Amino acid sequence: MKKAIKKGILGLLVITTLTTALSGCKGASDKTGDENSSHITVGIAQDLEESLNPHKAEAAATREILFNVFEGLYKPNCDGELIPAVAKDYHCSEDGLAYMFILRDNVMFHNGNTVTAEDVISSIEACADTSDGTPLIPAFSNIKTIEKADESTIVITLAERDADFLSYIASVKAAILPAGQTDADTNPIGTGPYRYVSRSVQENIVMEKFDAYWGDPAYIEKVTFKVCADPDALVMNLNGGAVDMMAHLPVSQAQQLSKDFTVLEGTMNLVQAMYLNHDFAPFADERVRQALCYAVDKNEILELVSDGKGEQVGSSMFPNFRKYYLPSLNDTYSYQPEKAKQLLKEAGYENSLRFTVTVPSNYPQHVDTAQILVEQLKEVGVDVAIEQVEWNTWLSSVYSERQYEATVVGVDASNLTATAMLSRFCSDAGNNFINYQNTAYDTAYQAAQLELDDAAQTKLYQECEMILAETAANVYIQDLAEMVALRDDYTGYAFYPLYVQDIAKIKPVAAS
Amino acid sequence: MSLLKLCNLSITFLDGKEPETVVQNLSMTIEAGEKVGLVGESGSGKTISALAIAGLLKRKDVRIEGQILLDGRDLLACTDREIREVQGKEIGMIFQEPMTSLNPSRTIGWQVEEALRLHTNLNAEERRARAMEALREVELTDTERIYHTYPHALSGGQRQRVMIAAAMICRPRLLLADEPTTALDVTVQKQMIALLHKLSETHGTAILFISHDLALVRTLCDRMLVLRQGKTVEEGATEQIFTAPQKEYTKELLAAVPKFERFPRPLPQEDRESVLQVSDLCAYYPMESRKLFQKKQKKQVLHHISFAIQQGEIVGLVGESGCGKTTLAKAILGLHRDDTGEITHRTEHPQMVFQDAGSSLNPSKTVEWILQEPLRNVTSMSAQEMQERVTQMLQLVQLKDTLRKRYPWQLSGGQRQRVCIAAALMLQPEFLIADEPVSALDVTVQKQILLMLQDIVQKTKVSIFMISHDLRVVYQMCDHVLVMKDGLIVESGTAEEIYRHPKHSYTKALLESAGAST
Amino acid sequence: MKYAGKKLVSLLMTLLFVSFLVFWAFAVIPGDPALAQLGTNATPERLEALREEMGLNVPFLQRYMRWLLHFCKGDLGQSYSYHIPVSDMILEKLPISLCMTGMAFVMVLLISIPLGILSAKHRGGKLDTVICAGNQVLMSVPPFFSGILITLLFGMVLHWFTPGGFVSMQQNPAGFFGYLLFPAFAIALPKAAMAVKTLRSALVTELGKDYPRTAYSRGNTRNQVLYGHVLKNAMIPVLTFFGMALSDILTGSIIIEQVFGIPGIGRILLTSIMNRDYPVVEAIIMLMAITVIVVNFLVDLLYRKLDPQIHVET
Amino acid sequence: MKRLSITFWIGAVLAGSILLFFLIGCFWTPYDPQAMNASMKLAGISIAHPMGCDAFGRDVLSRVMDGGTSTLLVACGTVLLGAGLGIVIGAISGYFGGLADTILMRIADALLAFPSVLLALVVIALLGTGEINVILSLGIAFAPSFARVVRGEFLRSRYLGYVQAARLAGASHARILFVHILPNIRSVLISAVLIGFNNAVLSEAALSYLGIGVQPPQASLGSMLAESQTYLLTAPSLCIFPGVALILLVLGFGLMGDGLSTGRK
Repeated sequence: MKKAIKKGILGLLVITTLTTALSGCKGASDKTGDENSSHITVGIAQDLEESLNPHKAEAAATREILFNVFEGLYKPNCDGELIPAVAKDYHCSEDGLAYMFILRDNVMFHNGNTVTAEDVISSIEACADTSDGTPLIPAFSNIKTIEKADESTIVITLAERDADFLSYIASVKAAILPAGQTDADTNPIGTGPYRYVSRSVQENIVMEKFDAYWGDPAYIEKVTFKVCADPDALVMNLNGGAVDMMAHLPVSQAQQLSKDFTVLEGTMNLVQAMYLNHDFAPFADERVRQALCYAVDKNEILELVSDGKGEQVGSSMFPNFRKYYLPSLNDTYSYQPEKAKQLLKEAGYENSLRFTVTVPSNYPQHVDTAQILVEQLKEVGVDVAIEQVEWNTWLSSVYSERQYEATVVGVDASNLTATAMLSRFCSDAGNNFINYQNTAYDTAYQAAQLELDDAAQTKLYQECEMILAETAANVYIQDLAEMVALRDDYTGYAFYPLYVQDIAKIKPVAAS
Repeated sequence: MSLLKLCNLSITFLDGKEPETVVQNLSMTIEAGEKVGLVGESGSGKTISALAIAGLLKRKDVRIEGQILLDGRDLLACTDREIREVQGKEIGMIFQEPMTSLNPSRTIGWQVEEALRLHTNLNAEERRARAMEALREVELTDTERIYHTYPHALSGGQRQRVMIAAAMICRPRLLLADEPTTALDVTVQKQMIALLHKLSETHGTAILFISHDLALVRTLCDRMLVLRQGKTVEEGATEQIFTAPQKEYTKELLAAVPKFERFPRPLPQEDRESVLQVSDLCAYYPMESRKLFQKKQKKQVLHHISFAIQQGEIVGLVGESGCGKTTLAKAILGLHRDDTGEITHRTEHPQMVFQDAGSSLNPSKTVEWILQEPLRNVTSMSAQEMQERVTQMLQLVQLKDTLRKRYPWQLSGGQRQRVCIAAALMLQPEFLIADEPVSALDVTVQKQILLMLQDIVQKTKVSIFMISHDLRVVYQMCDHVLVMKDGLIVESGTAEEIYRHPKHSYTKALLESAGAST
Repeated sequence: MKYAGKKLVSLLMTLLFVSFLVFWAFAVIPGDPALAQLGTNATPERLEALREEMGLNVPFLQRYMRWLLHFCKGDLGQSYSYHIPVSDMILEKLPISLCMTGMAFVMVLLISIPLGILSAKHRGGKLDTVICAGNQVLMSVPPFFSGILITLLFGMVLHWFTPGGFVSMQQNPAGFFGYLLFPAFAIALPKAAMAVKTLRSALVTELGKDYPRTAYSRGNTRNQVLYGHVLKNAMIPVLTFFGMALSDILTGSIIIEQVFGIPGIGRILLTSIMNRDYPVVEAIIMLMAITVIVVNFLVDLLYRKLDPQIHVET
Repeated sequence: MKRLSITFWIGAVLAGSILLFFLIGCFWTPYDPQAMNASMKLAGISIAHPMGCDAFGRDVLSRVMDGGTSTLLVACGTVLLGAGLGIVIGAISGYFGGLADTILMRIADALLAFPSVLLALVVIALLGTGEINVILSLGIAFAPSFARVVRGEFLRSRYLGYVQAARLAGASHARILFVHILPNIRSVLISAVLIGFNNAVLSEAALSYLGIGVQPPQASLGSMLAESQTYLLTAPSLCIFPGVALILLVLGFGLMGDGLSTGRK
């Protein structure tokens, strides 16, 4: 009798596990059914591991998601132009110091309140607050006053002229938040086309279409940003149907996708290079740096890392920054191993140069590139060792403390200004992690900053780029190819020159 | 018709390289209510035969030929199901080691009742009543507690009683008792024999009593069989065999039984130095206190022990299990930490020969390595010298020199004990402690080892402190004897004094159980 | 009572030791939570300000004491990265890890006990050989490898589940359990193989003892001896293994979480270490240490239940 | 003397052939294991490249042969250190018991709960990078589990007759622990070592991400396995060959261990 009961329980257990298994399958397949049209699951490679308050958002990965929730007075479009957002227009004074923003009427926050001039002022002030030393947006230290002209007009006065001011205003970091909100770190309330619903740490972030959005409404009702931390499981997640869209895919993974996907090709908008620490004795010698540039075959790197996709770069500016980008610089150093050997010999490093290249291990493309560099430099008698480090060690040892010899990373722009790419090479820049010292560069950059005329300013910035190229500041390689996989049920993905995933533009195929 | 009849029973093991026949053409009968003894040394096939009768040898690698007729029905021809009907119901069996033969994780009650559960339709209440009755019948007191307790909480004697109760609970007509008393103290042995006798008389149960202890067989059995290497040597009424053995082997066996006779040895001289002096020794065991911050409590196991051993002397310590014999040995050797009193001995490295030679030899080392180990640790001899010492020592313990490269598991029990003795003598100590050195061995081997020890004492002038529960062995060997009970030495004196004129009632009881005729 | 008291003291000792170790580790390794937050936008002034704000500028020992004080009060602090209370974060993720562990453990039991018994029962036979060989192979396969194989087989070929299609329990309980079945299986396989081996050898040892013979002599069938007598005794060494396996699964399923995209405790731990988010790391490690010790304690208790002899020995 | 079972010999042949394969890799490989060739990127199995080529066009056969050695080195070192530490700690803990046991086992518990990633980061921070430090950090991480296994065995052994006999023979505690008892628990140790070996191979790959361990482009079986996952669907051979080499090696040792423990008696 006792035994019979035991057997019964066991049977029940087996049946329950079986039924849950079966219903589990059903649950999963349901998702890819009818609801599909109004829901999209977007894969993100890492969780937003910081505050959800856009003012404090430092990581590109956070900003590109928060772009859907927040807007500044202006915002960038996919062509890199700045378009009105919370403000409907602006006027700049003759001397370029006073900016008058006219607010759009009836822009609603996601909590149902209308955006007021107070909200705008408090948001800009928060970003410009200097009590911690540097303000959250460093360029805002230039702001002298923020004044409310009337209920829908804000006047911001600058201390010095700054041609890039509108670009800063248009970044996600300068987003408009409700005044007096205390829980902005965990409960983002913005004015964007999508409304934050919930988050689950390391799992997902859910957003819903904001019905009271002032502009073109989004097409898709609900977006789930799903954390897919294992890059190797990613392809299976996409092919298996758990994820509908994924940006920043390396070419190798995009190639394994099933035919249910449209793979869009773009670039990552960064400058991948072997950045050299000029304080490391051999790299203080320009000939050594140039030799390294001559020894590197960019074509082979592109071929091996991304099947020939991606764009070569020759200085610290990426192609999508069309205004400043100089394609000619790509050929400053063509692949000439003999010349490289010659230069090394001249510099006294014939077959005796050895250094370590530190690579952040969470970026497989950089690690791959480093591996190829090692092989290529071996050809000219340079002995390179790779040392992988995790990201925070990289930040601390390489970026902050500058304790390294060379590193392969990509440097991106946090906003649409040349400054974002070029300021770091000024001799005294706090983030000049390569210890670049060049008075010609400093002069040119200084001049560009003060130049009022746009065309002349652009010329000066380009001169900076040329100096970087000619002095072989770093071994410039490429703007990495990035693939965006979009399930065929959707269309409308737009590439931005910045880190942005604009979900509002994506529409279900059936609806288009 | 006989209750049990074996016709030409042959048992062959097939698992080795070559088939090995362990029982050959064994024929015997047991009538209802009859008590038959089956004697022989280890390896004689007596246990195997009993297992075959009980139906416990049905394995692929064992071939059984002949017939085992129970009430005329051939058990070998029965199906497994039919055999199971007989097991526990018609044939009960008890084993040598009551500790390991009882399931450690089941209550006594559960195990005693098991046969009832299997063979009757009694309900739980009735089974319980029967089990209680059975426990009382085997003369256990406090049956209520025992019913609910586990084997480890019982003494050896109690366990064997439980085994008997469990085997007898279905009133089998045949009880197979395989060395049921070997592991027990002498006083308990005697009680056990009496119990078996009583049960056989009251229930008319036939008993097949398997033992190497001829004296016990004599007290219990009506008839007996002597087995040697799987063959019957002699069969007949017990008394007849004891008084007039026909076969040479039987005579040899009888002669080897320890008797109350002293081995001839020269009288020790009087003016000898003492090699060990123990005075006022007390020893304690820690007790786990129940509460967190309670002070640790101790249990005293040795009470003010004092004695001395002279050079070349053999001193015996007798007492029953649990009386503190082993603790005393450990205290002398310095293996027991918590003691008071004074122990003086002149030997730097006192040695001990353990009861279980099997486990006291490191299984992963060769004989040679084991023998050299004390030399390596204590002396600075060269390899050559150590080799020579090993050779000498192997000679002394009468082992062939070829055994030096063997591992312990490749030796017989007697050989292992010789190796142990040799290892203890390697450092040429002035005295050594021998804890039950022969109790696990066959009588003939026992005698050889004891004689060898005598010889060694003669040759090396070593003193031996010999612990044993077998009074006959102690009497044979020792000059002086200490009698111990509950951690106290109740009597001491020369062997002759103690055995001829015991003063303490406990000594008398011991001697009586051992069958000494004073 | 005394036993429980002793255990409690040693638990506290361990916790104190391990928490200090973690704190010390964070003091030693490069990077800190402030730098992790600011990333490449860090400037010395902002870094300094943020460090001040996070309370990182006080000496390490003082910081530890402060943390310890809060911990003793039951306050686990706030995550530096997520700006939410650590306790909320853990409470949200714990059920996932617990469910997965539970399922994996039940699978280990369901697979290993019958197979171990079967193998021991037919020891030396063909079935035994097959099971033993299978065991050896399963033990040789690296865990993440088997994870991938399971994903490929059940996810991509058989379509029994959607790889990466994890849903939370609140969203869809059936889907949640259905999904966890597969990672649990991946975790369970090698453990089950080892458990079969342990159980088999324990059973064979027990079957070779005297008391099964006694049981046979009373007329028990093979199965009655196996289940009624031997199994309980054989479980004693196996229990130790199960205990270790349980703590192992609880603390060491990070790889499987990664392969199957499950946001469990292991993943939080890993990312928190990478982000230098030490309030979270401390809390999780405390949790793991407590679990390891509690499991050990439970095993001890069960031991006592199974093996009556332990009562007198301690 | 002892007759070794057939299982042992099957295991020996398996492990032996893989080891031989790696050994050859020390002196000779068909191609330079690090030479890249864009035109052979992800090339399939061919006569020229019996195991195909990886994403950089490197010959997989050469890399398996070359990587096996470094893997073996790290894994053996780790197991040696881990088992060594574990044996010492477990032996002391089990044999002496008491306070030493309590303290050592609490430390082991603490280490078990301490994440190995963090441990590795600490080792890098304190000692810098390098292969020796992988061994160090993994060895420390593995020690507690060895210690637990060993402790149980010593606990059981300390009351056995031969241990007492050894004390009487004048052997020091250290000698009793490591000369007398240790050889008798080898079957338990062997299986623990095998499991440790497998874990070490994989952990090495994980640690190289943190900056210690075998750094690319140098091959190791673990890192080859990790890298190959990206191409699992398009080039499964990248995963299969190093995987099979690893499984066969561990299986071989496993069978040897099994054969050793059953072949006796």
